[in-house]
Amino acid sequence: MDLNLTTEELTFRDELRAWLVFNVPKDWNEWREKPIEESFPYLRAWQQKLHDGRWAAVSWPKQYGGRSATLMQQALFWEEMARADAPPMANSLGLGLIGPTIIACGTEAQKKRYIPKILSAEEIWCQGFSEPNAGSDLAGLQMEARLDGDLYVVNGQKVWTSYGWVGDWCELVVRTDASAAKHKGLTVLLVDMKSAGVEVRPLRQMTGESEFNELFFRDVRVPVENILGKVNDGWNVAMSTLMYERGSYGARLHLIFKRYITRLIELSRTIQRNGRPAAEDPLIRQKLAQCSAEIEIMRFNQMRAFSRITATGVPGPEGSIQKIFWSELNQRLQQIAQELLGSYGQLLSGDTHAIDKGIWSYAYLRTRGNTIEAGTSEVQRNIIGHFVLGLPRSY
Amino acid sequence: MDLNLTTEELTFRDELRAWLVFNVPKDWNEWREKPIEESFPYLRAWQQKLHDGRWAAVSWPKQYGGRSATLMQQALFWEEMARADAPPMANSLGLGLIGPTIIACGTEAQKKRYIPKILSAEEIWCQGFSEPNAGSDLAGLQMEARLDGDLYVVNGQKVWTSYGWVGDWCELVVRTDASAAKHKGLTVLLVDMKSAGVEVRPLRQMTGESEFNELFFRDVRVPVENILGKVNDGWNVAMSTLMYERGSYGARLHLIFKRYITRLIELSRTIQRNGRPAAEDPLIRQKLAQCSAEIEIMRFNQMRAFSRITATGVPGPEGSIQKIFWSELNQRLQQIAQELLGSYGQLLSGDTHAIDKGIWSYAYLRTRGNTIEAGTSEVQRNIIGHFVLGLPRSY
Amino acid sequence: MQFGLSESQEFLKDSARKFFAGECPSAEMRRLMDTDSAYDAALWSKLTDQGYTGIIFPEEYGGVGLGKVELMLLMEETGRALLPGPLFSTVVLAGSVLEAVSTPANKKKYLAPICRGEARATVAILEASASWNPRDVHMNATNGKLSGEKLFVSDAAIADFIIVVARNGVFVVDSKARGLKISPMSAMDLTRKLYVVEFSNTPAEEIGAATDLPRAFDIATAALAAELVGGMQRTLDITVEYAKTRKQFGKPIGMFQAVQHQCADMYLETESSRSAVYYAGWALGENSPDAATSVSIAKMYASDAGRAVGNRGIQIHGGMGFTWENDLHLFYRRAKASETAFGDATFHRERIASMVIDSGSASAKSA
Amino acid sequence: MQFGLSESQEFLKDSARKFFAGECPSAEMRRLMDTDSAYDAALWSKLTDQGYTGIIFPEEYGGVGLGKVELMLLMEETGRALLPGPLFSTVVLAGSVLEAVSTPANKKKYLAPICRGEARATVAILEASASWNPRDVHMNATNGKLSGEKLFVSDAAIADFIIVVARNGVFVVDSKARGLKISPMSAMDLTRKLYVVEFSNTPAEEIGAATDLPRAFDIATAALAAELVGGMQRTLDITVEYAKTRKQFGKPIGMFQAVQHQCADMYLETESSRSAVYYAGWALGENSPDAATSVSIAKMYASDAGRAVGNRGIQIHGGMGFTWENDLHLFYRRAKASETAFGDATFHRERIASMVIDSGSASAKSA
Repeated sequence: MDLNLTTEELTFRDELRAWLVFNVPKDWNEWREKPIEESFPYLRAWQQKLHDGRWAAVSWPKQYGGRSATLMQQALFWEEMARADAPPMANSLGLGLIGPTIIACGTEAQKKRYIPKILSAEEIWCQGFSEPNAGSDLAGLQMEARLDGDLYVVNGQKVWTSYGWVGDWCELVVRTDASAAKHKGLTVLLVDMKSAGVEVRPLRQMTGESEFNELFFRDVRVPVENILGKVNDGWNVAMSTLMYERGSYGARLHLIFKRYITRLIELSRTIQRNGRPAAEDPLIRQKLAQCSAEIEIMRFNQMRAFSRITATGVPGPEGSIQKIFWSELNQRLQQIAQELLGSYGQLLSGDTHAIDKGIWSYAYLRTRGNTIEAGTSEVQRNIIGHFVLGLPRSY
Repeated sequence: MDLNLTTEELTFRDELRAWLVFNVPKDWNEWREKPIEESFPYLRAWQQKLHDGRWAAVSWPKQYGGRSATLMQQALFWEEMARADAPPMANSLGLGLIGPTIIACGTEAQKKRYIPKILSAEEIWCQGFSEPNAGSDLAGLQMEARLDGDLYVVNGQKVWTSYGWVGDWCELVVRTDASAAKHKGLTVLLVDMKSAGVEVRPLRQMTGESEFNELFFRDVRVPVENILGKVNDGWNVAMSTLMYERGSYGARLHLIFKRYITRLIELSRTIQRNGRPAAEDPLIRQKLAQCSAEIEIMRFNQMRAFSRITATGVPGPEGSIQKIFWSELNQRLQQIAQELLGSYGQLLSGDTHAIDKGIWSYAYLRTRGNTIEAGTSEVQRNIIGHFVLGLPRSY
Repeated sequence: MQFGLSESQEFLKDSARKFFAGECPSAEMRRLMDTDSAYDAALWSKLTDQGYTGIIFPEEYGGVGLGKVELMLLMEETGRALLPGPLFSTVVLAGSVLEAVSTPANKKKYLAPICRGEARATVAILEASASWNPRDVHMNATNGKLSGEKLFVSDAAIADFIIVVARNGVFVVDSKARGLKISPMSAMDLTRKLYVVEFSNTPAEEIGAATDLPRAFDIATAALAAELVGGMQRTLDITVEYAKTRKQFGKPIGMFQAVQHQCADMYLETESSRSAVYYAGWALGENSPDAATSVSIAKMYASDAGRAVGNRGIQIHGGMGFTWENDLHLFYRRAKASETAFGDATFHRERIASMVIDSGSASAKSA
Repeated sequence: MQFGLSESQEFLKDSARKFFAGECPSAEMRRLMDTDSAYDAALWSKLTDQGYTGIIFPEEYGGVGLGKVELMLLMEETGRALLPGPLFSTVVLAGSVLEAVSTPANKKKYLAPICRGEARATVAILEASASWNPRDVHMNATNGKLSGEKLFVSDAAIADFIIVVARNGVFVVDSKARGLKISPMSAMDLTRKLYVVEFSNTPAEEIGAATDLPRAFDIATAALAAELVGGMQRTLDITVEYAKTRKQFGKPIGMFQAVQHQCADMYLETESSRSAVYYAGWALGENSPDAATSVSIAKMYASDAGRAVGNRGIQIHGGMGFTWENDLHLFYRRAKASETAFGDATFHRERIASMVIDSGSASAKSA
């Protein structure tokens, strides 16, 4: 056990840190609050810049434009990005999930066709996994793909698609064999979102935003060469995509949460409680301390997990505790924020009296989704129970 | 809605209160701490005295020696007993659970034979329900009863039997039809504990006490006239016994918990925390207040339930929230006691430095059983889910 | 002793439920929440016809003269319907303040129009500190004029008059008074709009002393808790229905204990809040010595339970619970606002502590 | 950066686990807990042979010179085995105090016999206030003599010498000194016995200043948290095994989500405690600026998690978990004692607050 960075890690971090100092756009604060539709070209340009510095996909093999970074280096990447307050990248699903899946499962022709434009943000990718009747039960997907010569004809609906509104391509899971057992008849298709019959609708969330989309497919024709992996092997291809979801990206959560708690501590010095600053109120102190501590423990858990994955080679089901931990911690954190802010906590972005431009009310509502998205807490506990502890399947 | 006592209720309460003033033994404090084996004759005598005043079984019909008390009067009975700090009655299971079951399901001959001696504490009753492999799953009981002429021959084991060590008779659930579906082959027998082949062993709990017993039956012969209810109808008979368990007895919990919290508040005035009395420490104040409030809410819930049962005639599955509420509240209460007492909380009865003779460490450990005994919290939530909310059975 | 509702109480509750279900179903509630004020004159007139605007006030002022338990029942049903508009601000809050602090003449002048459905009103309490502790009110009237700012004032834009809590008294300000400026605040609960009310040398009529406010605020606090109970009940009903019909892994999700036991907890939290609220209503009506404690018990428990029930309901719904189209979040937003209004759980726990620890004991009356 | 154990650390941990499983299985642990002192000379001698009595101390005093992470690993395994006797009191507590406060000469005199397994020792800290705040120590030495009472002193009856924390210094008292009276306390944890130690004009040798104690206490605190981790792991293992084999309603109870998800929570709580403890061990070893904070983080989290894991384990076992014959309650009793010792979660939260709120920030080192 040695928590000091190795020479390689230090070199990687310092090179990145120096690059970011010179390259992170100075005007990000002016764009941050704008609607994503407006800022999207800005984010594309930023990704292009990162790609120019070979920083867009550090985890990818060098031959595909990455740096073959170790997991710890990837974690450092996200930490440094957060520390530098760098904008997000436009094609985050393409870079984080779909590109790696294409590299792992795709043909040479597919890699050549798709990979460069993922890196350059020329083609934005989205993911068509969840359906209205298949949320936790992904094996129950029903979107139909009928083979018609050298084409699949796709019909059905997807929900909870991020970047659907701007997506050029979609990693789509479809059912190609209705007679096979649930997860055995699925196939992954790479679908051009400009195909006839694709309709994208905004899906409004309880926060009021439309971060996600619904996708409707009516007789959409997809050539068979767009199959990713093998026919009827879509379950494994999709699972390998989901595995990347539990990767190093979580490392930046530590800095995001730390920024939250630091700001709350700052606010507690000015907000009055019982005739003195809230920072001196024993109840608030206990809550801020508990939360600060849990944020550190989240990081310790992550670092241990990265070390274990580095040693064993693959992310295991233990990753489920990271998901449970950060999502529930974020909910507790926002609850503490609300207790501290009192009546001000309910004010929305745009209200002149809102503290920090209303981020706290937004975050409070948004965190309710944290224990639902990317595998509900219930599903994560099933995974721990069954795959980690060896208890019989409960569902 | 009218929370004032009616004239009948006031009369009942005042008569009881006056009776208790004159009759509660003055020397109970000298006996309270002694081992139950030693004090048992004392408790028998106390019950006999209550019976002389027709107070031993107020819920029973007048013709059987009770007062046909309403549920609210029964609640008042337990409150007054607690308020007067009266000793418990020796034959509490006989009076509370088994007597009422015999009155409801027994033959005239059985009532005549057993009821008077239950009231007078001449014959102490215990209950043989749980088995090592049938705790939550009562329908899975396996104790075998084979018919041999006009006798049943009983073999098997029971656990968690209160008063087993002193029991003269036992309400025993046995399997009389091994081929019937789980809960259809059960029968209730009234068993003389002095029968050959009955062995009673103490079952030591995590508190160190042996409040419960294990019962072993080896070829125990029970005459068929000792069947309570009908053959193979034992499930319904046993369920009606369990229903009485959720009765008015819970009313006294309010006063017991109130005595706990009052004592903790008192202690908080002398225990120092951060250089001042704990009673002035905001954290301790929040916890004591939360607990005080929940104790009141427990009572409000109970009073509402009593009124509903009085209106509808039968205790319903909603009783499960009382069980969950009091058991989990008692655990929270004892946790607060431990936080308040700090290192002193761990001291056992007999230690000269223990606060209140070590009741707090005992109560802390004992309450772990609260969410297990008389139907685990999990079983209670199943009951609410299925029988109250109409969700499909989860087990 | 009878802790069930009487026949007439059951009737009131049932008819209120039917009335709101008919007059303000989800679609209408959503239409109103998207308007500036969430107020609808036609609906208000129907509420008046039902007697709701005068429910707890004496008949001499045009009220119906019902008790505090009846008020709790009505508010439970407004909570279940997520009724938009100023019923709470006007009737429960302004009405109770007028009844508690003002002279018969002023009751005729201000309370009677409320009962008759002719006036809308609200009460301005909080200042920049947003503290519910009366000590933290700093606004002072000088020569019958008010200056300064009040925040988080519900339904102020459609109030005919605003009752202002100042350090040196309780005042009425006419909505057309000079020097009065009302600007909307943008907040989570879309069905009860909040406003900033600014006064600059605004003429104000003194109607009573701030020392008479606690009882009125206790009524408002208990009523908010009652509303929370209605919201919890509706959240529970919607959730249980969903858990019965939504299938995953080939089974209704309510068959999984992770879901079912959360439903059981929602039931426990809802019923316990209801018991506490009914008790508080009864204690207020009887002027029982434990009335204030019981109000704090109800508000404390319901504040936490309302949030917990909402959290569980959304979680059980999965992605569906996170959508705008599902009503759950609208109840959740109201619960959030009500959790804080008139003191959150921490505030009321401290208030309970001051009653049960500092002053010996003032627990619920036990027989 | 490498947050996994090195090969030699894995080896130490595995061999400790095997050693305790072989030398102190459940039956032996139960035999010892029923003795007066829970101390066994033969077992002590085997611990010494393993080098455990000198694990973190310099080789010049007969120690093994391993690091603080290694100490955490050893203590995790003693926690898993619920090792009875004075290893914590003697080595972790008294040893660390001696190392922190005393001169080389006194280390030779007192620490070396501990390393060699020749002496048992303990530290007397708490007084009647039972406060872990150093300000609340009132005992004073006068002319090399101590008078007064220390409470909750672990393993005092078998200590060859007792280190006493006084207001004006740290003192050593020989177990045979005059005016020393040691009486057993009867407490929940049966495997680590507590005592009242009374001094009346008892001769005491000053060995250092109380100001040097915090680091020693931080080591002891982290080690207790490590022990809690071991207890949690064992509770989890026993419980998962039970949930796989115990059947109700025709299924293993672990198939019910109410049980399975509690097991998942136990896993999360155990692993998170472990991460925090390992980090604290590393930070102590590196003398990292966040060492004190990280110790409080570990103790705070493990104190609460230890109790939660115990509660869940007992609950999942049902009636069986409530029996004396099941080992769970023995771990639960130890966890209860360790939860309070060296400050409970509330104490450490306040300590964290003083570090992260009052003095800006002293959070974990991040790269």
